[in-house]
Amino acid sequence: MAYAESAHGHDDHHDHTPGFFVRWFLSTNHKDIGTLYLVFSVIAALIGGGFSMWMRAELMHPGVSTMTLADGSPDGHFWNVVVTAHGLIMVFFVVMPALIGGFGNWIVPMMIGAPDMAFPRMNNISFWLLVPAFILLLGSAVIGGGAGTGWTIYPPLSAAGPGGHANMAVDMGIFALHLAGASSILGAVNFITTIFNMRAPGMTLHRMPLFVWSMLVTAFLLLLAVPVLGGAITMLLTDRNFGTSFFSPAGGGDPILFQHLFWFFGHPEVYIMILPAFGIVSHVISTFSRKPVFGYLAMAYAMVAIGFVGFIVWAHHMYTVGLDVNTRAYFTAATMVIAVPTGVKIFSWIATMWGGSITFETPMLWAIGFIFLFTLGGVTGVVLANAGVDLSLHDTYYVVAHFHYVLSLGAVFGIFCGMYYWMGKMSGRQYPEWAGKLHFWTTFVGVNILFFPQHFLGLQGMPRRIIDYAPEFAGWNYVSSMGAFMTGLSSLFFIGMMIWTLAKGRRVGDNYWGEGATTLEWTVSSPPPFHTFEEQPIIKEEQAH
Amino acid sequence: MADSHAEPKHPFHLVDPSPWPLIGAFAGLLMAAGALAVMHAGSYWLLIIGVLSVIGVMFGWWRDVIREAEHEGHHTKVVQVGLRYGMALFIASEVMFFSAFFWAYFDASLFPKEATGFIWPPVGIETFDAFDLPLLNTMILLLSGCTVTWAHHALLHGNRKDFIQGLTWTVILGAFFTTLQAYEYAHAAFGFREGIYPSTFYMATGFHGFHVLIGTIFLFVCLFRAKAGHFTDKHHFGFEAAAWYWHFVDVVWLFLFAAVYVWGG
Amino acid sequence: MAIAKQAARQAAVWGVAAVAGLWAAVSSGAVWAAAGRPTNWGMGLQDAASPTAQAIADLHDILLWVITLITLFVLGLLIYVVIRFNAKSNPTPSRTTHNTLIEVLWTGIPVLILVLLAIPSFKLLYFADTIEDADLTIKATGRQWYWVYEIPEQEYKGQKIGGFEFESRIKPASEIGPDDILQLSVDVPLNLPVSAKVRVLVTAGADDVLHNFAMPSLGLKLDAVPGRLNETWTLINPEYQGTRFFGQCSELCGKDHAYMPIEIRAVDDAKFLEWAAKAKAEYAEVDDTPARPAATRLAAVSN
Amino acid sequence: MSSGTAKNKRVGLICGGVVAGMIGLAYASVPLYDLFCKVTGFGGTTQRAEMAPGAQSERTITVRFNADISDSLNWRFKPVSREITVKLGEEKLAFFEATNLGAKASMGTAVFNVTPQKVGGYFSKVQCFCFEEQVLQPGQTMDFPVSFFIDPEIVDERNLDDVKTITLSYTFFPAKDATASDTTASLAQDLRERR
Repeated sequence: MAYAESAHGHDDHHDHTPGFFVRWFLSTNHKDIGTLYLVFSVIAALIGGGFSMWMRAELMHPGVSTMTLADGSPDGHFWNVVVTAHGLIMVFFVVMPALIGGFGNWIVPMMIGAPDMAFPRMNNISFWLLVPAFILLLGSAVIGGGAGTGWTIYPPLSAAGPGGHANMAVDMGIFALHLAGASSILGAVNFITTIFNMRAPGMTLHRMPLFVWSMLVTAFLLLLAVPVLGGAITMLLTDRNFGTSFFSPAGGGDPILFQHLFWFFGHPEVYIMILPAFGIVSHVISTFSRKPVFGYLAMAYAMVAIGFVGFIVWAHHMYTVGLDVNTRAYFTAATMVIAVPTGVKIFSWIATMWGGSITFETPMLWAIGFIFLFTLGGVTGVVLANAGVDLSLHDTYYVVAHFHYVLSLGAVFGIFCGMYYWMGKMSGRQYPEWAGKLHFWTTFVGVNILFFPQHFLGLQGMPRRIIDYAPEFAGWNYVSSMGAFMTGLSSLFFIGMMIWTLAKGRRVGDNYWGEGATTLEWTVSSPPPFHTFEEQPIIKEEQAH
Repeated sequence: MADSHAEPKHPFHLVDPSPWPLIGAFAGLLMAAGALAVMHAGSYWLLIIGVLSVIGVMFGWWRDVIREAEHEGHHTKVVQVGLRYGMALFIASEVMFFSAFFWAYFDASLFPKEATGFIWPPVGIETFDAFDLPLLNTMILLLSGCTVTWAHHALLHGNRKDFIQGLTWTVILGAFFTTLQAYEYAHAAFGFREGIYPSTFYMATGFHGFHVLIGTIFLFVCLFRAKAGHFTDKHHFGFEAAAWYWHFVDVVWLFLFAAVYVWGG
Repeated sequence: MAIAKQAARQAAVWGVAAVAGLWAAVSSGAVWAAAGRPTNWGMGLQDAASPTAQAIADLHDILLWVITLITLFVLGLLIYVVIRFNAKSNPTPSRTTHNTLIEVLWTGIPVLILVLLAIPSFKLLYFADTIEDADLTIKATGRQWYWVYEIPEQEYKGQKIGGFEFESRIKPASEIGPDDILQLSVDVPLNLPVSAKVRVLVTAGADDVLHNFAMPSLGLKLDAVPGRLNETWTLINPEYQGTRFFGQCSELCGKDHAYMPIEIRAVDDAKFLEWAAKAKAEYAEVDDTPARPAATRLAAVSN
Repeated sequence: MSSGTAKNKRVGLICGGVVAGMIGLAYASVPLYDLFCKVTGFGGTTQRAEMAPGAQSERTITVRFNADISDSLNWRFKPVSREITVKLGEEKLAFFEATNLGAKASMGTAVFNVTPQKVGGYFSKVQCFCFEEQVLQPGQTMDFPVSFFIDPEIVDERNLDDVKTITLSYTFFPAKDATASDTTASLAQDLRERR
């Protein structure tokens, strides 16, 4: 604690920023930690996205070209490792850190007029735990041939028994998830406490900006879902290493139990990834329509409803394991219910635009793109919700297309949307508008070319997670790969543009979006001072939304 | 730094930069690497270093927290409310953690038709008599719940002597519980690896036991602090958090006792 | 202003027509679909060759229409809003934030649509789960990385058949003939009679991992779980006699997950019986002969 | 301070009362639990039926048998007869047969399930060899009898009207090493072996 002593030694003035090491490694500042999260997420995205490019390159033509063993025969295990790493990295180390750690940390305290998060020091360990977790995860992809279990890590494939993974890779993956899970739980505690305890005077829950609402619901989902995953992977760990029988039928256990536990976490997890994007999109739509959000309360409670229903639909990922027909009927019905609050949100966004005076700056393009693509991903979800139809579609590329439409084109569009919306606020510098628009259009076209044909592949019966396919699937796979490369290039362009912006971008003032941007972060300078809201603002009107 | 601001215009605690999160995260990595070494190389030293560094970080971190609370006056009323939220939410997540093990237990015991031949406990498993040692343990934990409440009331009334006495009894009872649990494990008629019953039994009671240990240490630290003159009738959240945690551990045990020992025995 | 509006309307109409046309083509599926196998550039489900697959296709058609219309509706609204309410067309934004009627409508109508969709959905679900008595029982066991098919001893069309099992593995590229499909053809396909109700038992090797027995054209997809038997059924419609059906393992099962296809040949009864007799002679016979006759056992246990 | 002492006494009394109540409840829980089980038919051991009610209906169901075995057990494991037809409620006896083909004695343990999934609750076994660990000497053949009946209440379930055949499936696994009962010692041993 030499540092803390010395910090007290000199008398800092009001907005003193600590030195480089202290500022970025020992941080207790929500904005700096948010920046760390965003940088981390970009680095992880390069790796996770790189894996996806490699996969699409491999799938471009029938036959195995790059992922081969020394003798030129296909290395199916390596393929599985890449699939696994791509999934886990994108979920735990790209989307969650960007939306929750990055934007959540940056924006939530500012939106509620708080000087920082409730537990600034804990906030920092939430970030730093991700680094060892990521190291372990990358290790799990390399050591002992890697873990080729899929991100769902179903036993017996993930168990240590015959046909499974006897070496250390899966254990490393499990510990990676333990650390990332601890990070998420601590983060969730921090967000909920911040939102409940640190709102500026006058900001009642019903005056809270929708992004804050989305983070509140997300944090509750994390708090309640992630520990269940923790328990499940702990049992997997003891099954693997200490001879317990939770998931081994030989000892009276049940491999299906793991799937239940995993999806009890896994389904809320997908909402954890999409809800913050909902929040961002709401603000962007409202800002550029120059209108307050339509149906604010319905919007907020739709998210609460989605969060709640998210906990009672998990087995729709398991329609083909041999569940009782009545159970499948229940999960079909419950799953379809999700469409209702989701529909409310889609229509409310459009209604927000209705009657507005809309301008189409880059963030607005991403938001509109989000609404359309999320709708598309949502309706294929309604198809998949039907246990009967799932007999044809389960574990095919239709599912891959569906969840990439809601996550890759939903959550990731949300990330880009937030990036363009708040970039100027966070850095004080603005990206060139033409570049943002170019990035949007190339990505929009690219991802649709990438994922739309996958619906056709799925309907035609192509299973997911295969390294090679029949020549009959060649056509659409080629198209899909082309879309992937376009998206990849577009993403590299984005990173280049962001670096350029940080160095040379045009400087901007407090509120560079004008009258439409009404939340509190627009009342402080861009970038905001090291400590915002030394004096808490007082919220009188319903200006918050 | 917060204390060096001329006068904060808000009641929140802006914490100084701290090395503990960074060190703590990598201590976690060390611990995970140590566990891997144990599982795949049979070597314990890395795990020991990992665990010790995690404990070291906890010590340093919480020492800072205590200093900020006791000596630097950062824990205003509002900050204390935040701490309450934090602890309650943490306990909520712990509940969900245990729910995974209860899920495994009930999955195996309520629907034993697939694997264990409709029978729970499975044939060949000699379970504990719930109304022997487990009942005694239940009584011990319930009693410790009472003593901790006694301590709390004494503290609220400024009765330091009773406070310390109640806390001491709680710690002793907690340690006694752990001892009895260890005795029970040592005399169990089934090994950890003998199928689904021992798996669920040891996992659920083992993680509970681990939480008892944590709770006991937490209370023990509170006892030390109490002796050092910490805690006033108005400001004693550290103790309250320990008490909440203890009650949580207590409730988990009641569920374990009812579900695993009585119903499942 | 008026021109902009008109142009918008026209654009919207054309857009809707184009997309609807495309999707209608997809939903009819006839152009691209083939029985039992995928088609290059195919956009719809494979031809339905069993009652369940037909029911799935029917429900999928309904769903496809509904979701297409919903998506187009949302797209139409977005296009309209973008054109009608951009800053040029509408310089002064309204401040409307509530309209109870419309909020009730957009909650209520989706509920109604979902309830309506649930009816055929449940019908399909229970139909696919209903097993009247089967004419034939087969068992598929998933293993890393091939399938083992067993025809247990049974009577089919008055003839005693079965009592054998055989392994079915992917056909290597070097042996692929003109009628085969690379990646999907197997060395020894399973033969099944058309018009017969077949009970399909699926499991995985006791020491194996999860697999999934999937045959898109027959509407079959069921997990193979070690230590657990799952059951489903199928019936190949008579017009598909002679068709070769191709499917693949559909649950990640390790290194060669992509290389454990499933091939079923639909044949008539006579050919099936012939095949079964030949197969019994050729493949490792399942040794079903008990060590002692059953009668002596009964005596021994009846206590 | 005097009021404080009085209050402490009250707290003490309440605590004592709670403890006494808990003891009482804990002891009462056994009869209460038995009562609960009797009323609801719910509980750990009640799913194994003690006795079949006898033939109750003319409806018959064919029960087929399926046997699977782990590769690591060098046994032959087969049902003796492929199928049996039973009337609802009628108790029947079926046999599986296992032979140890290896040169060493080995221990197996079986798990079972029935298909279709939905009839699971109506298939009652009176006696079985389910989870018990079975040792077979080299060359030894052992019979495994299963006696079972179909719950006549199956007629009340419209959803099960289509069920005419039930498959009873057993899978034999090698038994987990029973000697490894001492947790910590064997754990360490195992870890050393692994290395």
